Formats: sequence, C-alpha cells, structure tokens
Amino acid sequence: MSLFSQPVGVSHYLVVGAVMFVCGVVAMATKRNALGVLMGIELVLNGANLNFIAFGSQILHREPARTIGLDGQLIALFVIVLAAAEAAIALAITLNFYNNQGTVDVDRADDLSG
Amino acid sequence: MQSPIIWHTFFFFLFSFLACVFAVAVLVTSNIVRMAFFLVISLGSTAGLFFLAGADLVGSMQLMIYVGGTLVLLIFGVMLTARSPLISMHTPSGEWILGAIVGGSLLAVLLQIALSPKAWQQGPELPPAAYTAVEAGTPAAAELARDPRLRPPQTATKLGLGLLGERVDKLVVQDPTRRAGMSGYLLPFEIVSVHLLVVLVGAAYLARARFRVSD
Amino acid sequence: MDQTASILPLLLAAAWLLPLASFILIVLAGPKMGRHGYLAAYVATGAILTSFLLSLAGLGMWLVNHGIPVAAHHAERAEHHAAAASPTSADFPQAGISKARLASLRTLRARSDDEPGDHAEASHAGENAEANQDAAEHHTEKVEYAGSWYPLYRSKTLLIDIGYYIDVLTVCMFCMVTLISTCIHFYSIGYMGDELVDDYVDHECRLPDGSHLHRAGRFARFFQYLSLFCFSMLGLVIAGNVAMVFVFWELVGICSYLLIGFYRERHSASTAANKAFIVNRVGDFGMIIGLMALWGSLGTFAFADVGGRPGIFSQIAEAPGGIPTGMVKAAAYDEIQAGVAPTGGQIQSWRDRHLGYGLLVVAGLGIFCGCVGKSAQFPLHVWLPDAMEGPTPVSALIHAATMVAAGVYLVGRFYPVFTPEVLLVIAYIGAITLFMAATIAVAATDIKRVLAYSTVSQLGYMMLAMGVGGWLAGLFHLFTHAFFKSLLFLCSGSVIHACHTNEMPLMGGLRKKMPWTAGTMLVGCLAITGAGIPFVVGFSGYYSKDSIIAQTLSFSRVNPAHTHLYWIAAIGAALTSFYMFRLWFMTFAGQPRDAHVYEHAHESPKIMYVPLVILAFFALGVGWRIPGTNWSLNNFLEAGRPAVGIVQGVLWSSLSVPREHLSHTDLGIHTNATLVAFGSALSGFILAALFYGTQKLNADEVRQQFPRMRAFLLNRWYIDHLYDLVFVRPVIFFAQRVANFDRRRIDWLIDGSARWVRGISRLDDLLDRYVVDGLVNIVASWTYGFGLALRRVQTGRLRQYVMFIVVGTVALFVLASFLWNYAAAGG
Amino acid sequence: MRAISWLPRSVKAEEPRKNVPRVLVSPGGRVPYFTTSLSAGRKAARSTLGKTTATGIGRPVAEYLQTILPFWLAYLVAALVHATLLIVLSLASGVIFVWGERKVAGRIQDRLGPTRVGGRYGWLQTIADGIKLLTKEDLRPKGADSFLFRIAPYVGWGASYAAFIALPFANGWVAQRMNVAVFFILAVLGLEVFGVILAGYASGSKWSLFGAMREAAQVVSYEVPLGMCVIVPVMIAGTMDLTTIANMQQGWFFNWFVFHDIFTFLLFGVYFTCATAGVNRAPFDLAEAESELVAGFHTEYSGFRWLFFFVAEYGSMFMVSGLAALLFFGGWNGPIPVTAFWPDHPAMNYLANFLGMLNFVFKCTFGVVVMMWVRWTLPRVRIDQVITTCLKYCTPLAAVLFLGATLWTFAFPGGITGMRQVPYGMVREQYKPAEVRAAEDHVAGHPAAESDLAVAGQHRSPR
Repeated sequence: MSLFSQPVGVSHYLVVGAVMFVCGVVAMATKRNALGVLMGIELVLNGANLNFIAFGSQILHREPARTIGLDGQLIALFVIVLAAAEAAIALAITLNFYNNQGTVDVDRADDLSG
Repeated sequence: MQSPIIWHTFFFFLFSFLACVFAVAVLVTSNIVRMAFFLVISLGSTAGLFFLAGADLVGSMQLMIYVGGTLVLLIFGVMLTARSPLISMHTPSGEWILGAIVGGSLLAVLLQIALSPKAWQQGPELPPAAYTAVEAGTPAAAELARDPRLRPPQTATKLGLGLLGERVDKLVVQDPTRRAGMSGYLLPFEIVSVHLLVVLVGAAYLARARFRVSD
Repeated sequence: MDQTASILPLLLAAAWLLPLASFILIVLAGPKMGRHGYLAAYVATGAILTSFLLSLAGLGMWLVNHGIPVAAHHAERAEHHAAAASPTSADFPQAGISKARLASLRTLRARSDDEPGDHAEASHAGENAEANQDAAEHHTEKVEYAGSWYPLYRSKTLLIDIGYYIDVLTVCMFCMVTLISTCIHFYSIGYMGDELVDDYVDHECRLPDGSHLHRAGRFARFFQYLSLFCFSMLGLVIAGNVAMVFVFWELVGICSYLLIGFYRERHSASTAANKAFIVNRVGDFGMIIGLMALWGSLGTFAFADVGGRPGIFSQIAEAPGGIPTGMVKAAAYDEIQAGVAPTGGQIQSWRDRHLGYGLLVVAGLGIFCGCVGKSAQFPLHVWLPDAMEGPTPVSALIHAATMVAAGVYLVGRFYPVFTPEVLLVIAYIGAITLFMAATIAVAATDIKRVLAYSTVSQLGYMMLAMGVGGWLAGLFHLFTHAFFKSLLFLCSGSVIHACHTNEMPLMGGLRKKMPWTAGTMLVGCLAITGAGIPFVVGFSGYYSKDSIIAQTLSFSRVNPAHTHLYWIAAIGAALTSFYMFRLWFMTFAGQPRDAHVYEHAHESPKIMYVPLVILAFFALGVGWRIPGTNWSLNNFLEAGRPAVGIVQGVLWSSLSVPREHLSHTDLGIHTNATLVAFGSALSGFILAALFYGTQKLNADEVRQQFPRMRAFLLNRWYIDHLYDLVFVRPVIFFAQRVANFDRRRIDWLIDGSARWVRGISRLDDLLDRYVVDGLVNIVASWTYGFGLALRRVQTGRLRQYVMFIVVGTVALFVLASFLWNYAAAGG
Repeated sequence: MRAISWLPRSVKAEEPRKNVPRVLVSPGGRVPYFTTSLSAGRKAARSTLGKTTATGIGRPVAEYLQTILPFWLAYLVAALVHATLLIVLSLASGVIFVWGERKVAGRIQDRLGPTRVGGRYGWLQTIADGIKLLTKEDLRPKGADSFLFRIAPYVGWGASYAAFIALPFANGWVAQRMNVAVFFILAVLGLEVFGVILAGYASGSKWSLFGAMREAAQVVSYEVPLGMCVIVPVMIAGTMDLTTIANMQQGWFFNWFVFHDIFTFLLFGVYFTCATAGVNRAPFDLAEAESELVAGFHTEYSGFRWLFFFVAEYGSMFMVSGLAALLFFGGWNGPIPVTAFWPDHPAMNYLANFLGMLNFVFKCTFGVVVMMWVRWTLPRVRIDQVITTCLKYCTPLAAVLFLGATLWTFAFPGGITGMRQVPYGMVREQYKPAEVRAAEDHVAGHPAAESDLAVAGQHRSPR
C-alpha cells in the first residue's frame, strides 16, 4: 500500500528505463538471431525514450520549471521515427542476408572478420 | 486513516512491471516469435508509462509507429525467415554468463546514477483534498481537479507547434536571451521526413524480389 | 613624286611578300592542295606571276616619273670631246681633270684655291675633287626612295628596322628576278610533273639492298621552297639596311641548301647541300666582319638616310676624301681617349693622315668575302658545280636569278664602300675565277657541270668588271647573263628530262628530236658568247661582254701594271664560246651516239618550252636600245649608278680606277674591245666547230696528248683535293685524335669514376638494404604484428561488438565517477 | 493581418495593452474568432451535465462518489463502472451484429435468415450460437505454440476493446477524454492485427500462416491511407479531440465535415474503403478466405476463442463506423439540431445527451450494416488487387484530397456556410498569453471559452 501511496518521481522512470536498456543490450549481445538483435535495439531505444520523457515531464517534478520541457517529448518523437526507419532498413538487410545465406544467424555474417 | 492509493502510482507500477518483466522475457526467451510478442507487450506498457508521464502524443506514437508499425514489420520478417532451426537459436551459456556480468555491471552503474539525485526520487505531493471527502464545487475540489495526474494531458498542439518551430511552452520566459535558445524543431523535422523517404526507398530496393514477376 | 614615294614601295613590298604568302599557304595546306598537291604549283606560280606584274607596274611608274636620265650622255659627249682633244693614255687622268673642270669650274676653283700648288698634290687633289664632283653630280641625279616599314630595334647607337631602299637597280632586279622566276615556275610545273605520284621511284638512289628508293612525291614541297627562295631574294634586293640584307642573305643560303638537297636521299645531293651551306658560312663570316666594321664605325646599318639618321652611303659620299667621319674617329680612338677633342679641324687633320682608310678597306674586303661565298668566286667556288645535284630548275634559279646574283648585286650595292685596293682584289679574284672555271668547263662532259662552270666564269667576268671600275658593265652583264643562263639551264633541263642523263657523250643529234630546245639553246649559246655583228647589233651578251672587256682595257690603260686582266678577259671570252658551242654541238648536232638515249628522247611539253622561248627572246634582245630613244637597260641602269667613293688608291697610290664612261665613249678603247671580244669569241666558235661540229679535229687525240692537262682540268685544278688536303684531312685527323683522346683518356676517367661510384653505391645499397630498410622493416613488422594482434579483435561477430561497447561504457562511467569523487574529495 | 501577430512567437508579455485588437480576425479575414463555436460551447455547456462535462463523464461520477468515499476508492469505482459499460457494449454489439449480419445476408440473398430461435425474428439465434460455442470442446493442434495459440484471441479482442476508451458517445460521454483520441483509436485498432498474426503463426498450419501474413501486409499498408483520411477532419477542426470535433459540427447537417467541401465528401469514400480493409472485412477479408485458405487465421480455432475473434471483429467494425460518424457525420449532432431549441434544464440536457447517444449509435450501426451489405454484395478481391487498391489508388487519392481540403480551408475559412470554426483557430486561441485572453474576455463581455489547455508553467482553472 505505502508503495502505491507515494507520488512517482523521475527516478522511478529512470530505473525502468535502465532495466529495459540493459535487457536490450544483453539481448543484443546474446541473441544469435538477427531479428532478436533488432528487438534488443528496440528495447534499448525505448529505455532511452523513457528517460527523455521522464526528464521532460512536469508531472514527475516537484518544481515543474526545472524540467527540460517539451524537448524531451520532441526528442522522443524523433527517436521513435528514426527507430522505425532503422527497423525498416535493418529488416531489409536481414532479408537480403537471408536470401543470400539462407540464415539469419549473425554469427555467420563474419566475412569481414580480421 | 491509512495512506490512500494514488492510482497514478499504481498504474505506473503496473505498467513498469509489465515493461520490465516482458523485457526480461524477451531477453530470456529463445523462441523468436515469442520474443516478438513479449516485446509487443513490453513496448505497449512503455506507451502506458508515457501516458502516465503526461506525454499522450508520444504514447500514441509509440503505439502506432512502434507497436503498430515497426513490430508488425518485425514479426513479418520473423515469419518470412521462420524455419524450424531459425525459430530458436541456441546461445552458448558462456556468453550468457558474460552478458549477465556485463549487463549487471551496466545496470548497477545506471541504477546508481538514476537513484542518486534527491530531487528525482519523489514526485509532487497530491493536494490535501485528495485524502478527504470534499464537496463538489469547493475550492479544494477545484484544486484537486486541477492536479495534472487527474487530468488528461494536452501536449499534441504544443508538440505540433514545436515541430513547426514555435515553442509555445516557453512563452512565459521573459528573458530574450533564454528565449533565443529555445528554438523549434522545424529543420530536424524536415530532415527526418526526407530521411524517412530515403529509408523507405532504400528498404524497398534492398528487400525487393530477386526474380521479376511477369504480369 | 610623292605619289611614287608612297606607292612604289607598296608595290614592291606586295611583290616581295606574295611569295611568302604562297609559301605559308603551301606549308599549311600543301599536301591537301589537290591530288598530290598539284595546286601548290599554281599557287606559287600565281604568286610569283603577280609579283612580276607588280614589279612591272613599279618599273612603269618609275619610268613615267623619272624616265631615262640623259645626263650620262651629256657627260659622255663632253668626255668625247675631251678625249678627242688629248687622246693619249698617259694623261688620261688629266683628261678626267679637264672633264671635271669643264663640268664645274667654280667648284674646282674653290677647291684648288685652298690646295697647295704642288702638281702631284694638285693632281691628287684634283682626283679627289673630280671624284667628289663626279660623286656629287651623280648623287644629285640618282633618285632613291628609302624608308622604314617597321622598326625592329631603335636605340641611340643602333637602328634596325624593316626598311626599303629603292633605286633603279632595285627596280631592275625586281623585274629580272620575278620574270625569270616566273618562267622557271612554269617550267617546273612540267619538269617536276613526275613528282605527282604517291610512289616516286628515285632511280639515282640505290638502297643497300640494291633496289631503288621508293618515296612519296614532293611536288608541293618543291614549290614551297621555290616561293621561299623568291621571297628571300626579293627581300635581299629591297632591303633597306645591311642587317636586313644579311638576314635575307642567310635565307637565300637556307633555300639553296633545301633545294640542292631536294633529293635528300641521294648521298651526293645531301653532301652537296651541306657543302654549299658550309662554304657559304665561310664567306658569311667575312661578311659579318665587314658589317661589324661598318656599324662599329658608322653606327648605322641603313643604306640611305632614314629617320634623320645619316645612312652609310650619305656618310661616305658627304665625307671629303671619301673616308666617313665615323671611321676616322674610330681609327683615332686612342687619341680621342687620350683627350684630343674631335673637332672639325682635328678630324680634317686625321683625315689628311688617312686615318680610317684601313677600316674602310676591311669593311670592303669583308663584304666582298660574303659575295665571294655567295657568287662562287675563286676560293669558294667549289660548291656551285656540286649544286647541280638539285633539280635543274633549281640550278637555273640559283645560277641565273637568285643566289649567285645576290653576290654581284651586293657588290654593286656596296660599290661606294670599296676602295681601289679592294676593287683590285675583286678584279683579280674575278679574273682567276673566270679563267679557271672556263678551263674546267672545257674539259667537263656533264652538261650541267659545263653550264655550272660557265656560270662561275661569267660571275668572274662580272666581278672583274666591278673590280676594274665597271659598275655598270658588271651589273649589265649580271642581267644579260641571268637571262641567257637561265635559258641555257632550262634547255639543258629539258634535254636531261628527255634523255634521263647528264652525259653529253651519250647525246648528239637531238635537234631533230627537240627542235625548240635546240633552237632556244642555240640562242642562249650565241648570247653567252656575245655574238653579234660588230658595231651594229648583237645578242645581249654582245653588249655586256664588250663593255666589260672595254672596261678592263681602260683599266689596263690607266694602270699598265694590270694589263693581264684585259688578256684574261679576252681569253675567257674565247674559252666561253668554245665550251658553249662544244656543248651545243655535242648535244644537238652530229649523229646520235647512244641509240637508246636517242630513242627515248622527246620534245618537252609546251609548258616547258614556252618559257624557253620567252627567255630566248629576252636573251636576244635585253641589251638592245629602243630605236629612236635612249631607252635601254644600259642607260636605265646608268641612272642608278651610286656615288663613287675613292678612285685613287691610298695604300697603293699608283692605283686608280677609271670612270666608266671612258670605256663607252673612247672610240679607241671601244673598237679595240669590240674587235678583241668578237675575234676571241669567233675563234672559240671555230675551234668548237672543228672539234665537234665537223669532226675535222679529234678531241680524243688531244686528250691523249695532254693527259696531265686533262686530268688537271677534269679534277678541277685539284682545288677540291687541295681543300681536302689542307682543311678536311687535317680537321678529320685532328678530330680523330681528339676522339681517341676522348675515348681513351676521358672515357677512361669517366669509366673509372663510374666504377668507383658503382662500388660506393653497392656499399650504399647494402647499407640501405640492411640498415635503413632494416629499421623500416622492423617498424613495419612491429606494426604488422600489432595489426595481427589487433585483428583478432575484429571478429566480425556482432554480439561481441555490443559487448565491447557495453564494457567501454561501463568503464567510462566508472572512470568518470572515480574522477568525480576524487575531485570532490580533493576540492 | 493583425491576427497573424497573434502567432505565439510574436507575442511579447510586456506588450502594452493598446496593441491588443478588439476583435480578432481570421486569416481569411471574414469570420470573427469563435463567434459560432463560443455560442456552441455555451449551448453545449448548458445542454449537458453542467460545467465539468467537457472533462469526461468519469469526473462527475467520481466527484459525486467523493462525497461519500475517499477519492481513490471513488475513482476506482468510477473506472470500474465505465469498464463494465464498455465491455457490455462491445459484447452486446457483437451479439447483435452477428444476428444482424445473418438477417442482412439472408435478405440480400433473398432468404429469411434465422427465424425460429426466440420468436419469429430469431433474435435469440446468437445467444444459442454463443451457448453452442461455449460448450464446444477447446481444440488445440499438436504443432501449435500453445501459449501464443491461447493468448492470441484475447490480444485481438483487447485491442479492439481498448479503442472504446477514447470513443465519445455523446457530448462528454466518454470513458477517457483524450486530446489525441483520433490518434489513439487508430493506434489501438492497429494493434488488433497482432492477434491475427499470432493466431496464424501459433496455429502451426500453413493456411493460418498465409492468412496471417496477408493480414499483416494488408493492415500495415492500409494504415497509411486511413491515417491520411483521418487527418483531414482533424486539420479542419484543428484538434484531435473527438468530442471537440463533434461539437464543431453542431447544428444543421450541412455543418457536417462530410459536407465541408467537395474534397471531404470524396474523402469519406476513401476512408470507408480503407476502414473496411483495415478491419479486414469483405471484400478485403483475405485473412479468412475460405475459398483458398480454409478459414484463414482462425482455421484451427473453435469455441470460445473463436467467439472472441468474432467479437473483436464486430467491435472494430463498430469502432471505425463510429470514427466515421464522428469525423464526417457530426457524431451525435443530428441532421436537425432538435436539442438546441430545448429549454436549458439539467434534466432536459441529460435527455438531449441521451438522444445524441442514440443518434450516434444509430449512425454507427448504419455504418456496420453498410459494411455487411458490401460484404454480401461484392466478391472477394485478390491479394495483389488489395495491395494495388491501397498503394496505387487510395494513397494518392487521399493525398490529393488532403491537399485540396487544405487549400479549400485556407480559401474559405468559414466553410461553405461561412459559419464554421476556422482552421487552427483553437490553436491560436489556446496559446494566447493569459492577460491578452483576459483583455478579450473583458471586451467581448463574456468569459473566455472553457479550455483545459494552459500556458506552460501555470494552470488555468476552468472558471
């Protein structure tokens, strides 16, 4: 009960963002499926977006003048849009890779290894 | 009386729980399709968090573009490349351990940073009227009604004007030098739109069929 | 008058530049002019024809404006009476004085007043005075247009510009050169016709494998050279200053080089071209010396006064005593340096000491050197016979109109500069050349060589005439000779064209086959021998040769020590007629000696023998005087006679150059000369007829009887051998020595040093390879190893990269926090 | 021109008062600001539950409950009430529409349709079907991904149900009034495809997979023209708040946006096509092409889960029809403004709102019926024709019409009648500095229009 009875602050959002971020990073680091890596990227971007929103929100701040205002939401918008673009391109690349190699295992894509 | 529940907080915890749990689920699942599904839920919950933070447009955007667009694309790709060996690819456990260590350290760092400032740890208190039964029409009720957590957020127009180069949220700032710094986002907006166009064309080119459809 | 002064130069300039235009045109678009460039011929011919017409226009303008001065004839008449009064040869100079007195008493009195009364002095002074008077009178009569078109270089001491100096001589030369060149152009169109092919077979050039040379035809190139040749000659004639003269002089040399070496694949042709060029260089060296002497002392190159600066001639003419002030000052350089102010009196005293006379002699000799080279006088005549290697029209051009004429023309142009001593040298050179060439021509069998040596001897005639004071005679002979010699050459050309051989012994009886050629050539022979009815009429050569012999006679009268010049001239006339008719008889008369040649012989095409006819006409009548008038080339040239400088030798005080009118007027001299000339020519003709016409005498016997003589003549007096011995061999010997020294010593040195360098560089190479490269390689290998080590990081595994990124981020955070805490703790 | 100076950036807070114009002029220079909409706003305020209607129906209920309960409990109860209402609505609408579709199909095919169950109209047919479905065995294929197979129907239904949150039924009668309601509804409807996709994949049958992939391609591509069609009324209204949009079409039927200009009229056709495809109804129901794929994505489904797919489908049909009604047909504002002439009494106002709700539901039902009509009339098209229709016809058409509508609204800010809200007017209105607003109110003699928006950094109270 006492957990729900205290107003939410920025830190809460930051914690959630951190968790998602780390999950995404680790997913990127451990998934062998290219699409899995993509999902990890999406998670990472969302974690970052959460931080932006939190910093820009006036609901979460005790003194609203200290926020970064709308910039947070605007940047979040840009992040979302660019993430969409990135997803499209990455998916196209993956499909291409799949057409050529017959697999989406990123560990197989090591032609450029030193 | 016991301290009442703040629904805002409640829903925050609900959504954040969903987000985190399904993020971890995404991480630990090896079935790619399930990963996609969990990701959908996680991102949807993130959209909910956005709504709670007063960013209704961004939340809708999240739902529309991310969940409705990007993830559908993703699942599309999943299905296109769905072969039984590819559905679940085994990752050697050594990497799991390594990833756990590295991710844990990163998480530790991030949490340490996130929790360090005092001012961030709690939001503004509710008005005292929230803890008692108030008469309708009284100033207390009005103050309660004015609390942003109890009101629908109104950011769409501001954001639109911001993207058009007008920062209406900074109108109250008197200092002209500070006003000068609060520029809009018209140019990035245009750049991003052009970038999107290019990306779509490029994606279509990359993913086009290798054979010519005879029609 | 003004009109003439403005228009005449333009006319002549146009006539001068047209060949240049055609040259440039052919150079730029030669091979593209029609098939094998045959249009080039029409371009060049049209150009030279037009310039001939322009020159004619200039001549007409001159005649309209100035006519033929009659002053000379008044003088002649006056002299006539004077000579009648005292016809002895002893006081001939006195007659000159008296004539001078008659001519202008006042001047003489004015002079004789301030002269000391001594007779010898008086006579001497009288000579000077008379010379000056004569010069003055002719100077006033002589009309000349001088000016500058474009200044190349102007400074206080030097003025070089593209200028013009036009007098009667220039105009006549223009007409003659352009006319003959035109004929030769037309003739060449026919003669060079066999060049109009892509594959020209040169039968006289054998390749090492014995086959004939095959090359592309050079029709257009030939005419391009011809145009350049005409341009250079005309420029030489119209030149207004010595520098310009020299430039075109060299251009003429170049053109002769190009044309003589036209068949450059033939070794003989190329060597002949080289020979002509080199021999001319020898003469030009002397000429440069003369020019330097002139400029250094007179400070100008211009002939006449241009732009307010006194030209060479005016300086010489206006100088009392004939020594220009500049030369006097130059000679008195030391005293002027010593501080003696060159005032008028001082200069007069120097002049009385004949200071600067030597400079004048040097200048004259130098310029004559150039002329010797160009017009093939005795020491340097060796190039001309070899020049026969060129195509026959070229020989005609060189021998008649352009090249060799240039030398004589220059002598005539610079006549005032020559002192009696120089003139004597000229006379002797001419005489020697004349005799030697004539004798060689007697023995030669190559038709063109015969003509070549006749040219040389005729040039010797001209020089002799000039040397003995016959300016007019020399130039007159130049003109007449130009016509008949070009005629003769073109005829021989057509003969060669018909017979494909130069050897007269293979010819004979050709007159039936080629009547036009035979007839015109006969005209040429008669003209060159100076045939004519004595005292009545004759071919052009009759007049010119008579006047030459008369001049030599008068000279020998004045200077008895040099009577042999007269005899040489007479004998030369006899030899001339002998070898010329020998040539004609051997070629056209008698029975054909070689059936093959005779079979193939044929008359040349019209375009070749029509010019012959034209030239024959001129060879016949160029010397005539238009009846009822005094219009004749002779009198016309007379108007161009330059002011005579010094007529009395200073170094050689007994030497004196007689004025030319005496030879014309003194009946004794004239009759004598005419008879002697006619007799000698006739004797030569008879001898030739006996030998070759009617085979009364057998030449072979004579040859067997005088083998030495024959060898001597066939070997051209061994002069080439002499040069070979004296110049060529020693040079080659010395060169071989030098080459040996170079090969042995210097190359040895160089090779040794090279060996040293190689050794050192081998050491250096080792050093470089093992030390420097070693260092570099060590660094490189380190880098390579490091890169290898680093390469492992580039696993190409995506997830590992992510790992790296995360680790890096965490490390960064940790580091930053440490620093933050440290800073917080520290400060 | 003066009006341009009210663009926010040009506003200086220290600006002297004399610069404040008395009457604001629209860019077109014809219509004074808010003349109509202010009166409309007052009428709306009178004709509904009083002051707080604009903030949603949740607020008054919660405020009433606050007087007897602590506010958190009050809000909980209020929220549950709304949720129950909506669930009942969606399920009931599903039930009714299944029955309705049968009857419509029968009539179109010259049959009677269900006639026996529940009297002569067979109106209990769906209930019987539901019972049958509930009692059916719950099959689950062997190769299926059981978890996803189980969860897929609820995902689809949840999406279509969540869309109802932002759908207003009458002026202020909305579960949660949102400033971005249009956008939200579109987004949530886009989520419905997940259910289909997951179902198709999880069934482990290739027919299902094909159906799912068709569905995914179709929906994702049709979201583009759909969004463009929806943008146009939003642009005309200057807001994405559905309630405000509906209120702006108050009055006679020619105030509807579908009659705003020729472009919007045509645009409605495009919208209807895209909406039909977006909820994969015939002739665009490629996902369940029983002729090719046995039954598409729900081949393997049976019983209750299958029922959920049905409910979700009808819910989304209702939703897009409601969206059409709100955006183009004035929502609850009928062809004849009957309620505008009623006396201003709370009871009458409540009645007026109720009538508006019925009006709106009627319009939605009509739209659904039209969809059924289309389904039973038109043959199914091929998948490539579907995509072609979307990318080669609908998208360019929507773009052109969007452009035309924009230019039109700039040329005639007042619409044909000249009596309509000018575009962007609300925007400019809402972002005037506070003191300028006050000055205007003082001049105009009436308080400023009620608006929840506030200048950043300070909250303005609703009077």
